[in-house]
Amino acid sequence: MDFELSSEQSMLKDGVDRFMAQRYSQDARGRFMAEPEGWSRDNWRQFADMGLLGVGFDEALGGFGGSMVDTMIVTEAFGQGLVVEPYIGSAVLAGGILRHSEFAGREDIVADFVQGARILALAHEEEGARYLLSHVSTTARQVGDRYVLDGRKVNVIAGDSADILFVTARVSGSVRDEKGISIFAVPKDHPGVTIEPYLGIDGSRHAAITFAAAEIPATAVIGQPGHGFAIVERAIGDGIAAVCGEAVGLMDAMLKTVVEYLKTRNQFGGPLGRFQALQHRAADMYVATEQARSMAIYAAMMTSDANDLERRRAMSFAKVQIGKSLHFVGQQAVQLSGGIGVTDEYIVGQQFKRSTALERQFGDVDHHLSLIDHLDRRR
Amino acid sequence: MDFELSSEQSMLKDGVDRFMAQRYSQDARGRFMAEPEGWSRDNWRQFADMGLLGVGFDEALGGFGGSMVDTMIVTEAFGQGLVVEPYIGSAVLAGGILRHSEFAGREDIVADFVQGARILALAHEEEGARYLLSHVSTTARQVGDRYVLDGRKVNVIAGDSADILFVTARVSGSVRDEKGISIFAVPKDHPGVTIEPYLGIDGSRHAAITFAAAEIPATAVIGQPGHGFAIVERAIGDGIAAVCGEAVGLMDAMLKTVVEYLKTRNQFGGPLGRFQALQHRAADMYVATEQARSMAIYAAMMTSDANDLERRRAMSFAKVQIGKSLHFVGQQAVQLSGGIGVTDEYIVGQQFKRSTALERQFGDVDHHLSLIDHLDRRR
Amino acid sequence: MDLSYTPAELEFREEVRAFIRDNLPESIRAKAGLSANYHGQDVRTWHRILNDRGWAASHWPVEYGGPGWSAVQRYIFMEELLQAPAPEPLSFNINMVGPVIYTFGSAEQKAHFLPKIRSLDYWFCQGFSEPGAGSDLASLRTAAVRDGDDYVINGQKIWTSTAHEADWMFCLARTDATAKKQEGISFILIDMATPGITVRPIITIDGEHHTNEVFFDNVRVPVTNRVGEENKGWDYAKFLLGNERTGIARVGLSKGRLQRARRLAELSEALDGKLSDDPFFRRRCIELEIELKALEITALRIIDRQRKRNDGKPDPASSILKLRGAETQQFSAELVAEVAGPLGLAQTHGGHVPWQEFDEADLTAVLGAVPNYFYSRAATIYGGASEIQKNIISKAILGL
Amino acid sequence: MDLSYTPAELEFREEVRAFIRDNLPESIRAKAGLSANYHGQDVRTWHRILNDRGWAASHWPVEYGGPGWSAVQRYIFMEELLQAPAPEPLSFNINMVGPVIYTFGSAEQKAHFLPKIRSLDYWFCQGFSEPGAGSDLASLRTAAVRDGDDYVINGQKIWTSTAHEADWMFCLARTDATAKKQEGISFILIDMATPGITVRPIITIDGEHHTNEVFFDNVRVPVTNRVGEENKGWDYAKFLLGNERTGIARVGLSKGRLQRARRLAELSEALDGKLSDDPFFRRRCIELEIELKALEITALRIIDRQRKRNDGKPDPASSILKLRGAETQQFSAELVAEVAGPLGLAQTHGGHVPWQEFDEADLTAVLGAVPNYFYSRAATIYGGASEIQKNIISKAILGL
Repeated sequence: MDFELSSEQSMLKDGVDRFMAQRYSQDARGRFMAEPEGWSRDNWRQFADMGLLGVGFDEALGGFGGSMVDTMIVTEAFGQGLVVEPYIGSAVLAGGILRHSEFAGREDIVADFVQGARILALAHEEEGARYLLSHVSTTARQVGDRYVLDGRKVNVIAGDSADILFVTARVSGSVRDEKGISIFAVPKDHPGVTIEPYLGIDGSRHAAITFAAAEIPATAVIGQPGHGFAIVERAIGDGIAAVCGEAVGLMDAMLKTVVEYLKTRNQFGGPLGRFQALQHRAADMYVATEQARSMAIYAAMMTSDANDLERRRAMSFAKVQIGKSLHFVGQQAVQLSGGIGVTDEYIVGQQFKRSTALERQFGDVDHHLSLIDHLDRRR
Repeated sequence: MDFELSSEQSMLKDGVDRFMAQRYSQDARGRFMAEPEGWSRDNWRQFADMGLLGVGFDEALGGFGGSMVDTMIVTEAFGQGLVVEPYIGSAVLAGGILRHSEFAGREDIVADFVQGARILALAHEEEGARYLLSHVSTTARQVGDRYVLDGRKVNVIAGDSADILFVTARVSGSVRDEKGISIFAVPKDHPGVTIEPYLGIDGSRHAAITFAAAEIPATAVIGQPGHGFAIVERAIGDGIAAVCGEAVGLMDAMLKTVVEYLKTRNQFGGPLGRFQALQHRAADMYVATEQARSMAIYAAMMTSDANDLERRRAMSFAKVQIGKSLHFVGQQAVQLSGGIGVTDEYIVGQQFKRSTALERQFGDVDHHLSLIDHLDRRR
Repeated sequence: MDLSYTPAELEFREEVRAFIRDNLPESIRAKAGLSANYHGQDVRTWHRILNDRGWAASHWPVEYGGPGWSAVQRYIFMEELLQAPAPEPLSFNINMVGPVIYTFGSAEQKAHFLPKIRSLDYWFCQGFSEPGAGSDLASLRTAAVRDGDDYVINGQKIWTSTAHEADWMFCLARTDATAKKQEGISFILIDMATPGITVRPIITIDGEHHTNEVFFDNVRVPVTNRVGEENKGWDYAKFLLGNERTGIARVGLSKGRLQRARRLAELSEALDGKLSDDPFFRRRCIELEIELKALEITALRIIDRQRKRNDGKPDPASSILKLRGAETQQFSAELVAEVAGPLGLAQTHGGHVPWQEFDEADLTAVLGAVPNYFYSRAATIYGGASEIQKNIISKAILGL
Repeated sequence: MDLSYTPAELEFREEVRAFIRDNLPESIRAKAGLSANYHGQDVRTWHRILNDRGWAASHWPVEYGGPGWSAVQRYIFMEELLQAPAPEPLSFNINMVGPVIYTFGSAEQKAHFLPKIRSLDYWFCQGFSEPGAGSDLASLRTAAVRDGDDYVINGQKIWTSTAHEADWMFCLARTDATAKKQEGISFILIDMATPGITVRPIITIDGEHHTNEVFFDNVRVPVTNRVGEENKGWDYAKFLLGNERTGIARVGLSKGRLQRARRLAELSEALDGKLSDDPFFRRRCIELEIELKALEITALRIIDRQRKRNDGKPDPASSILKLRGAETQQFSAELVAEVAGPLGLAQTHGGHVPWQEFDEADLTAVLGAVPNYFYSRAATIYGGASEIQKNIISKAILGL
């Protein structure tokens, strides 16, 4: 057992931290969000230059052979600075589809992605799914050597920026079955595909994507037709671990901001931080953050576990702890900041919105607790 | 709407409070518990003299025509002083069987009870019931003009002191059915009835009562045979309201003890009470107690509601709030008392044990939340 | 002791319900409950409808246009508005500045201001908080310096809700720079059209414009606009903050949100069927319902006690209502936001929102949910933060 | 970074498990986990079995009889004991007084005491707390006055756990009455058989005799029994309290209780079938399991960090372990008590208990449940109350 970062990992961390310190002030972040896609292509190129885009891929695939711990190092730093670039959506989620499947041309896509030459997106979530991974009502009807896709995907990260969309659609079974889901690689600007970008509550960019009799060649199917669920589940598992890292960074940043505020804000004749009730609240935030950090590490380790049941259970364990910690730390960060905490301008407000989004991403606490119980009844 | 006590109620309250102040020091309580029955017959006579035993009965029945609010005035004062006499068990629970049924000889029993001449007990709970009121596995087999009772009752308050036991037994149906339960009035020392007293975790006296082919005349049935559940449910409803009153008195007393302790205990160079984290905890205890007081009033009012569903729902509402408040106030009373709080001798330890027993009496928070949901699905 | 409403009280409740049902404009009803605050024009419209009925100033003495209601009637009225939901009469006017003027103001002030305050011809905002003085109000620094028949005011206020709608402000300003903290403060009415006043919006976490900063640069206000004695403003502010606090639990608001959560859950899929059948969701609703029942009775008990004491002083027990009331408002807002689930993650203000599955009414209900939750976090901060309420309870009630 | 145990560590865990399985006496196993504390004789018996195996003093240097384990091995060993459950080696001896003696004691003290401490020939108790000095330890008043080659000790200690079992006490006493609070205190070993010592039992809330008051009336102790320098006792006490704190989360204890709750729930009827099928019970178990997983990893992280820092100073982050560890111990004890339900309401000590339905093993499991819950409340009070832990975190880690 060893919790120390390797020297490569320390270098990676130093590099990302340096990038964040130099590039990602709150003002700069505002400018990135104001760019046409809601994030900065220039930053993305720097990610490529720093090797961040290849962290998640094996060397055999053209990546840098990092483990999920490496990805977590990146997302933790990104969480501290509220990065708006679609790193998790593109490198981890869509990247997860590449990592956990095999198909012709995969290496080329990875190579392009690692260099920053292509943006990828996973179009999976649907309106009625409410966190259930196997909910796919988008249909793929086979007609000769083509599939005809009909349906609608929402909350697609980088959906309007992506060069390639990985789209899940149902080839058989009913809406919530795990069996019968296929994944299709659909290029940008494909006929029958309409992409509508919109902003999330945290200011992040999403898209709704509609498929109206969109014809996709059968060669675009990733993995075995009808067996896409296992691939998506692994990709989302990676996404959970990455989001856990982001959440820990975010909580670190919230706690730091709040502690600084308590030390410097004077009320009733002295700094707020001398009030024991507020000190204890800050201590509770620290404990919640550290418990979350432990579970983020656990999630990162367990993404590579080959036992489906144990791996999924571990991911849900992590998401529950992270969700509870985010909930408490986020709400208390606002409370301890007082009036300024509920303004749109102050960093804590931005952080709280992001923490609320992260609480829900890939399923909230209630969902994952129910999921664990479902899995336990299967054990 | 009016929350003021009537002048009669104020007199009643003054009388009980005076009795408690004069008679019920912690030392005296220890002596009462050391008496052969675990409580003081002398106190019981004083209850009779003060009219407390008749508070719950209509004038037509030979009582003093009080409402459940009057009973609550008594139990609240009793809760403050940790009274060990079986007032709720005898006057409220067994009394409730008398109040909510009609049978020959009822007036005589009430008259005797009000004068303190007879002790009554309700023998209903069974080992496997786990709070479910309709759980009755004790059987009553009709043989001619007699019933033969077999089974076992537990947690019977005043079971070893009672002159008359009101016993529930099943004449038909399966163990958890609401239909098929009869109530029998069984005199003390009846053949086939074995009474084993024991102490509860809070030092209160209970009995287990075994019926082994005990023959009871059919004339001893109370109400319609097989329709006893409705009567028991009303009696337990009264019991819940009375326990809510006791709980509020108990919480008042715990809060008072703790606040006094915080004011007088010196640590780190001054009274503990100057620490804001402890002040806020005490404030939370106060809020929990006041919310409980509101729900105790609600329970007292709703005991007379004729709509079964609404009444049962209200009783469960009250028990949930009271249970949560007891849980918090009891645990925090111990915590804020520090080391002395976990000793057997200190009053807070005694209060905490009683509060733990009250949390469970007639069902804990989980049970009543589930029950409300059951009732709501019926509405 | 009797917890139930009298027949007369029940009849009154029916009258209020019927009035709201028949008179609340459809345009306001459609928005009702979806956003954290109503738009200014909605408040004006509805306030005036209530005023025409004689109901705008529910606890004012009859001589100033109050309806002569009992405390219980006032409580019923407010709860029915919140639960409808419909806008409340403007609190700054009715609960705050009005009572200060009819209790401490001059005859001229009463005659001029009270009718316009009641009818909302004058919309008042509150100029209390300052950047350096949040919960610690008494350390405020905005100065009003006497110059002939005027005060010349310089300084800055913050968290001035509705300053952008308001015609007037009631303001605390320091009139004696040498006095101790709470002394030397006066209570002054300021016409917002006076030169030298700048209002700068503060956008809150829900993306809305509820509140403002207000800057005073040599603003001249006639001394006759001071209410009561010079340097006694702190007493009037305490009176104002303690006045009519039994409504602060806003039980009706939370009840309305609970209804909305339950309705919305019927439209949402959970892991095993509808969310409305999920045992955890159901239990959470029941727990909130129980909390609200307890809070409602606690509020009624405090009203009853105040009625009997009748000394006009704030009851420290009303801190329970602010404390638990704010928490249940937050909890209920959070419940709606959780039901909204991933569909709540899209921004509602300004942007295009691409949801299609729900019909329009349900859709709108989902979409306000998360911003409402965001803004609900202010409930435990504004108007005496929860930490302040606990200080009050531990000191004024428990004597710690 | 690698969270998994190495093959060698896994092998070690198997070795520990097997040893416990094969060597824990059946009489101790039967009581295991049912009462909050083991009886003295059980602790002696098992401690000596472990000592014979060379495992009693797991983190002592090899030269004093330690097994030479890594921090991870020590953690595994403790967790296996707690989860078995089996008694731990006596903490007063092994974690507390032993390290003080081998770090600060004289050559004679090391030679005489360490073997007897390790073998439990000497059972030590801790004389720190006093009636006027609970969490505020430094204000203690028990005095040790120099008289020739002796100290004459007068005063009183409280919360002296196992004083009624102990042969010796390590005691803090004031050797300089004029010095400031933390100064002027010495660390003294006292033979409990010395004339003038009175031990008075304190019965705790679970009805058991765990702890005591100890009175000193002119108790003469040779000066050679002082450890380290005179008036430096506070430093040794701080060393002692900070030593080997990673085990304080007692995750294994809570895991064992969680297992017990789940097993017991299979025997209990709830509203709809077995309690073990009740969704709320199941969820509560899962939530505890998650909390324990997080706590376990946090403990391992802190061990890892201490190993790397290797400066022997207490890590303030270990306050997390005491804080959350105590809370989860309480929560798990509470869970068992709630499962016991109404059957848990009968007293278990001294009285006749009339339950019949369960078989004997299950019955016993039910019956200890509520007293265990009662005594578990001490976990957030003793050994640095939760409030003290939060003070430490906010000051030493957050700098508030």
